[in-house]
Amino acid sequence: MDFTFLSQTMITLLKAVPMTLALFSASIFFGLFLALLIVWMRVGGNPVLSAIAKGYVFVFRGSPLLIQMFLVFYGLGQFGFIRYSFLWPFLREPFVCAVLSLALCTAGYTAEIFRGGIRAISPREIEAARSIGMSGFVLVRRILAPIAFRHALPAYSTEIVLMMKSTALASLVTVWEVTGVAQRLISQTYRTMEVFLCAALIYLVLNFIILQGMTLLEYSLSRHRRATPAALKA
Amino acid sequence: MATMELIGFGSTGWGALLLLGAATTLAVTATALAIGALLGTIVAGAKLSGNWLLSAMGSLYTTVFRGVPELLIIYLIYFGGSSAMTAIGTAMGYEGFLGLPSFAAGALAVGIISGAYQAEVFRGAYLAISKGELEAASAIGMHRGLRFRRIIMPQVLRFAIPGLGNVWQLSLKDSALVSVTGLAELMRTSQVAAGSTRQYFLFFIIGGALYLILTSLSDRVFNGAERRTNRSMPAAAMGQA
Amino acid sequence: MPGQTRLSVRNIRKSFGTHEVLRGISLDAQDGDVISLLGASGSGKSTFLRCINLLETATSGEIWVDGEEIHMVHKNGRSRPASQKQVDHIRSELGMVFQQFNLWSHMTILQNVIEGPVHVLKRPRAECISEAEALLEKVGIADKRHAYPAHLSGGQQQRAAIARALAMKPKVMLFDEPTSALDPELVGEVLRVMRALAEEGMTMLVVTHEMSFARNVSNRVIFMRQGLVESRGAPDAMFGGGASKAFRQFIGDFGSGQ
Amino acid sequence: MPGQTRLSVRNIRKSFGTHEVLRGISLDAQDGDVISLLGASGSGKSTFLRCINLLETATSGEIWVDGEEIHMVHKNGRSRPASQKQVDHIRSELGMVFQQFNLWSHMTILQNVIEGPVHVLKRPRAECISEAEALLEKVGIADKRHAYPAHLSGGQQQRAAIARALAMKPKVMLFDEPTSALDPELVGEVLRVMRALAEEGMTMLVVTHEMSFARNVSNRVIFMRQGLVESRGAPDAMFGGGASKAFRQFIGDFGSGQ
Amino acid sequence: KDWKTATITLEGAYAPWNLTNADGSLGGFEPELAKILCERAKIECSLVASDWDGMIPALNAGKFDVIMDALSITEERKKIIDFTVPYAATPAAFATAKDSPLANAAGTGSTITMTPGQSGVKEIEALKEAFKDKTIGIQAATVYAKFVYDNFGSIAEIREYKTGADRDLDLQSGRIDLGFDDAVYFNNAFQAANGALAFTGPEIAGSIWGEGEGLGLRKADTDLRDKFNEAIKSALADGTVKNLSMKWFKVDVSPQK
Ligand SMILES: Nc1ncnc2c1ncn2[C@@H]1O[C@H](COP(=O)(O)OP(=O)(O)OP(=O)(O)O)[C@@H](O)[C@H]1O
Ligand SMILES: Nc1ncnc2c1ncn2[C@@H]1O[C@H](COP(=O)(O)OP(=O)(O)OP(=O)(O)O)[C@@H](O)[C@H]1O
Ligand SMILES: [Mg+2]
Ligand SMILES: [Mg+2]
Repeated sequence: MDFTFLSQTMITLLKAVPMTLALFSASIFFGLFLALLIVWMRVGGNPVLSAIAKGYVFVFRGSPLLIQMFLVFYGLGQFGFIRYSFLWPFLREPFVCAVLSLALCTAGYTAEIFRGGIRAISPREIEAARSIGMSGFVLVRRILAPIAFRHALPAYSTEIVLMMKSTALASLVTVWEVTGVAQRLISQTYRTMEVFLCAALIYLVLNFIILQGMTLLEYSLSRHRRATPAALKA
Repeated sequence: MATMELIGFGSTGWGALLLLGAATTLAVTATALAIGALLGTIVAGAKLSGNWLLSAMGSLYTTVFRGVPELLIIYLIYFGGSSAMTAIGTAMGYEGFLGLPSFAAGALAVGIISGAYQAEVFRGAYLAISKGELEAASAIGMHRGLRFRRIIMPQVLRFAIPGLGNVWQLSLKDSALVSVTGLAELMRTSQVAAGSTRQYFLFFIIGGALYLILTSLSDRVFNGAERRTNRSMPAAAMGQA
Repeated sequence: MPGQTRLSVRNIRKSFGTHEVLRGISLDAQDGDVISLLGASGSGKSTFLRCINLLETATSGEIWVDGEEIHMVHKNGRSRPASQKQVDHIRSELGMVFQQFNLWSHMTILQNVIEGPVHVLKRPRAECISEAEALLEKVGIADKRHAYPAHLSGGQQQRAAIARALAMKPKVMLFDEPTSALDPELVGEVLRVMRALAEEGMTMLVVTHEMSFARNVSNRVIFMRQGLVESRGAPDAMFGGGASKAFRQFIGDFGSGQ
Repeated sequence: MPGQTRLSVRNIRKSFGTHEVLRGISLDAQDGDVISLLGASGSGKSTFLRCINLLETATSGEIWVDGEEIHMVHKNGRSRPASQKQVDHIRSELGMVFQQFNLWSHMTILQNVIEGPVHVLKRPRAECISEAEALLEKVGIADKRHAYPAHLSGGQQQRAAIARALAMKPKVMLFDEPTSALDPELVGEVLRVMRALAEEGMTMLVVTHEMSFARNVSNRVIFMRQGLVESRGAPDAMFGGGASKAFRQFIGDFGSGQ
Repeated sequence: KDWKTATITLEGAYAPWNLTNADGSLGGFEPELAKILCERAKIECSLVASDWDGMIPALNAGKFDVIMDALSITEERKKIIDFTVPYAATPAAFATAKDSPLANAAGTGSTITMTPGQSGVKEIEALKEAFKDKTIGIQAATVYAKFVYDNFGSIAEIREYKTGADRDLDLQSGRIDLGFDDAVYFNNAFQAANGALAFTGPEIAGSIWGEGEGLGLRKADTDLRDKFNEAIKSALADGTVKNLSMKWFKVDVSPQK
C-alpha cells in the first residue's frame, strides 16, 4: 500500500466534497418541492393533472439520469430560442443545469415513494379525519403527510442516498465533484482501485451519516409503534 | 431521411444493435433482480431477526452496498473477481487468465446492490403488516416458517410491489454501468453509436426512448401485480371526497 | 329551539356492486332527538351512518343537515358531492364515533382529541386542551392522555373515540355501537353522558345493540332489516309488544323478560 | 374425562414498563368448564388471555396446558419461552378469538377459516372446506365466504373470527368479548353455539360484558379488578348478591334488576 | 510465452481513430492498422471493444493483451503499463465558432513547434492577448489540458469536459468561446458540425505533446512489445501508416523524426 499516494488522493478528493454537498442539498431541496407538487397532482382527483403527473414520473423515472442530464445541458443549448431567452443566463451555468436535472429526476422517484406512503395509510384513519370535516390541505398536513411520511421514510432515505451518488454524474456537465475529480485522477495516474477506494470511503461516510440521521428520525417518528411507550418507562 | 436510415435496420442502420442492447439490458436487470430478491430476503430477515449480531450484519450490508457508488462495486467484482479466480486457477495449476464472464460479473454486481435496496423494501413492507394479524397466526400455532409463507410473504409482497418497481428501475439504470465490463448493453450501444456517427442527440434520445419502453413494459407488469394484490383492500379511500 | 329539524334524510339507497345494502331509507331528527337504530348484523346500519356524513356516497337520495341540502352531482351513473367545502362544513357539524374506533395511530390520545378543534375549527390550543382533558376525565381515561392508541385496551380506545367526537361539539352525533367494548359499569356511565347531551339539545343517531339504551334513553326507535326500515316508533310502543313480529324476534329475551 | 385439568395458571404477573397490569392471577380449568372473566375496562382481561397463549410473555408465573408446563427461560430480567416448538404445539390446542378480530386481510373469509386446519394441522383440504362451510353456516355468514374482511360489517367479521378459531378444534378456547359487535338475536345464537361446545366438553375462558352469558352459560365467574382477582365463584352465588360490593357495583342494574 | 494470438481492445466510439459500424463491426484508422501490424508480427489478433474507463485496469487484470485507443504515451501512464514506439503523433490547435470574433486569430493556418516547458513563444503571447477573459473548453486529464492551464490559466476561464464531443457541443451552443484539442480530432469534428466551427491561431506541434500515440501493454510482456515495435517501425518506414492516415484523417499523422 502506497500511503503517501492514498493520503494525497484523499486530500484532493476531500477538496471536492463541498461541491458534492452543494449539488446534493440543492437538488434534494428543489426535488422535494417538485415531488410534493407532483404527488398532489397525482392523487388530487383531477384526471388531467393526474395524467400529467403520471407522464412526468414515467419519463423521469424511466430514463437514465445520464441521458436526462445530457439533454438538459447540451440539448437545450442547441435551440436558438432558448439561447436568446431570459433563461439562458441561468441555463448557461453548468451548476444550475446539474441541479436542475438532478432535481427533475429525484422528483419523479420521490413522488412515487410518497404515493406509496399514502397508499399504506389505514383507510379508517382517513375516514375519521373526513368525518370531522377535514379535507384538502388540512387533511394532508395533519393526517396524510405525517403518516405517509413515516411509511415512506425508509424508501426516502434510500432515495436521498441515491441522490448523493447521482451527483457523480455532474462531471458530465463540467461540474467537478468527488467522482469527477476521482476519474480525472485516475486518467492521470491509472491507479483505478486506489482512487476509487478513497472516493468510496468518502461516499460511505457521507451516506452513513445520512442513513444514521434518517434512522434516528425514523425512530423518533415511530413512538406509537414501540412496545412500551417511553413515557411509561423511566 | 438520413436519420431514419441511421436508426433503421438496413446495413447502415443501428436498429438491430440497439435492440440487442436493450435485450441485454433487460436480461442483466432481470437476473440481477432475482439475485437481489434472494439476498434481500435474507438480509431483511437478518435485520428483523432481533438478534443483534445478525441485525448488525444486515445493517452493514445495506449501508455499504447502498452507500458506496455502484461503479466501484462493479469494478470490485469484475476485476477483483477475476483476480481471485486467476489466483485460484494458478494455485490449482492452471496457466493463464480466468475471468468471470462479463454478463455474470455485471448481473452479480447489480444483483448485490439491488439486494441491499430490496432488503429495505421488504423490511418496510413487513413493518406495515398489522400486528393483530401476525398474532392471530401465532395464536393458532403457526410456526415461524408457516407464518412466513402463509401470512407474511403474501402481505409483504402486497406492500412491497411499488417499492420493488422502484428497485427494478434502479437496477435497470445500474445495468448501464455494467458497460465497463465490456458488455454491450443499451447505454453503451447508444454511446458507441453516438460516438461513431457523431449524432449525439439522436442516439441519446433513441436510447432514452428505448429505456422508456422497457420501463413501460415493466410498469405494466408491476401495475398488474399491484391490482391483483389489491383485491382485498377496501375500495379506494383516497379517490373520493 | 325545540322542533327545529337538524337532520333529514330522504329515500337513501346504496349498492356495493350488485348488492343493494340500503334500499330507500328516510328519517327526520329534531333538536334533542335521540334515535336508536337497531337491526341485525349486516342490515346496513353502519353503511347508513356512513352515507349520512358522505363517507360513502349514496346511490340516490337526499340529505339535509340543519336545513341545508347537500348538493350532489350525478355523472356516468355515479354521484358525488358538488362542493367539497360544503361537505367539510357539514361534516364538522356531524360527529361520528366509528364501530372500529379509527383513532389516529400516530397521535397520543390527547392529540387525537384536540386535533379537530384546533385544526378544523381553528380554536385556541390551550382552551382545546383543557376542554379535552375535561372530556377525557368524563369518560374516565384522563390518565391515558399521553398514551398512543396501540397501548390502550379496547374499552379505553372506544372511550377515546367518543371523546374525540364530542370535542368537536357537533350539532348531530352519529354513534356506531359506542358501547360495544365497554363493561356494564362503563356502559352505564357512557349512557349517562349521552343522556346529558340529549338534554342539552344535541341530536343523536345511535346504532346500538344495547336494548336498555334503546328503551330508556332514546325517544325513537328505528328497526332496520335488509336495507329497509322494518318498523319505527316510540320505544314504549315498540318494546311494549306493539311492534312487528320480526322486531319481537330480534329483541328476543329482552322483549319478553321485562 | 370430566375432572381432567386442561388449563392451569399460577400467579401470573405482567408489567408494561413500570405499569403492572397483572399482579398475580391464578386459575384452573377442567374439561367442560366455562369461565367468565369479568372486569372493568383496562383491568387486564385481554392481557391475561394474551399471556396464556404467550402473545405477551408474563413477567413471572407458570402456565400448564393439558398437563404440560410451558417452559420459560429467564435472562437479564426478561423471560421468554424455552422452546418455540412447544409454544407452537400448545397454541394449536388453544383457540383465540381476538377483541379486534384480526382477520387476515389478504384472504377471503373461507380462506381465513381453512388456513389453520390445512396448513397447521395438515388436514385434507376438501374436508376442511366442507367443515368450514358448515361452521360459517352455523354463525350465519356462509353467503360471505368469498368476501374479503374489509368488505364485511363489524358483526360479520366477529363471527368469521369465531369460526376461524373453532375450525382448529382446540381443547381450550379463549374468547375476548366474542359478542361485542353482535345484535341481541345473534348474541343469542352465538351463545347457543358456545353452550353446545361446552356440552361437548370444550374448556372455555370468556372475557365478556354480557352478564346474561356469565350468569346463565358459564359455570364459574372471575371478577378482575386492577390486575387482581377481586372475587370468584359460581354464577348463582356471585349474582345472587353474595359477592363483594365492588362486583355488585360493577354489574349495576343487572344485579338488582332480576 | 510464445505469442501466437493476442487480444487487442479499443473503444469503438472515437471516430476516426476507431469506430463501430452499424453492423457492429469495428472500423477506422486503428483497426485497419492493427490488422497490418499483426500480420507483420505473425500474431493472430482478435479485436474487442471495451469501455474507455475500464481499459487500463482490465489490461492489467489480464482481460486482454493490447490497448490501441489513441493512447498518448505519457510519463504517468508509463508507470503503470508499457508502450510501443508511437505509430502516430498529432498537432493541437484552438477551435471556435466560425462567426465568432475570435475566428482567424493571428497565425491561423501556420504551424509552430514547441518543446516541453517552453515559454515566451511570441505566437502564444499574441493568443493570450486575444483570448483574455474568454472561456476555453478542454478535455480533462489530457496533455492538452495541462498546456492550456500552463499558458492560459491566468488570463482565461478554463472548463474541463469529460469528452471532446461534449465540449464541441458547448462550443456550438456558445456556452464556451474556444476549445483546444488534437487538430486531427477537430478536423473530423468540424465535419460533424457542418462547418459551424473552425480553427483559430496556429497549429502547435512538437515534443511538447510527448512521443505520440502508441500501443499499451502489460509491463511483463516485453516480448510482445518487441514484436509490435518491429511491426510499427516497418509500417512507418514503408509508408503504410501514412497511407492509412491520409485515408482516415486527410493529413499525415505519422510521427516526424
Ligand atoms: N402494549 C401495551 N403497552 C402499554 N400498556 C398497555 C399495553 N397493552 C395494554 N396496556 C395497558 O394495560 C391495561 C390493561 O389492558 P387490557 O387490554 O388487558 O384491558 P382489558 O381488561 O382487556 O380492557 P377492555 O375491557 O377495555 O378491553 C390498560 O390500562 C392498558 O392501557
Ligand atoms: N366496502 C364494502 N364492499 C362490499 N360490501 C360491503 C362493504 N361494506 C359493507 N358491505 C356489506 O354491506 C352490508 C351492510 O354492512 P354494514 O356494515 O352497514 O352492516 P351493519 O348493519 O353495520 O352490521 P353490524 O351490526 O354487523 O356492524 C354487509 O352485508 C356487508 O357485507
Ligand atoms: Mg356496523
Ligand atoms: Mg380487552
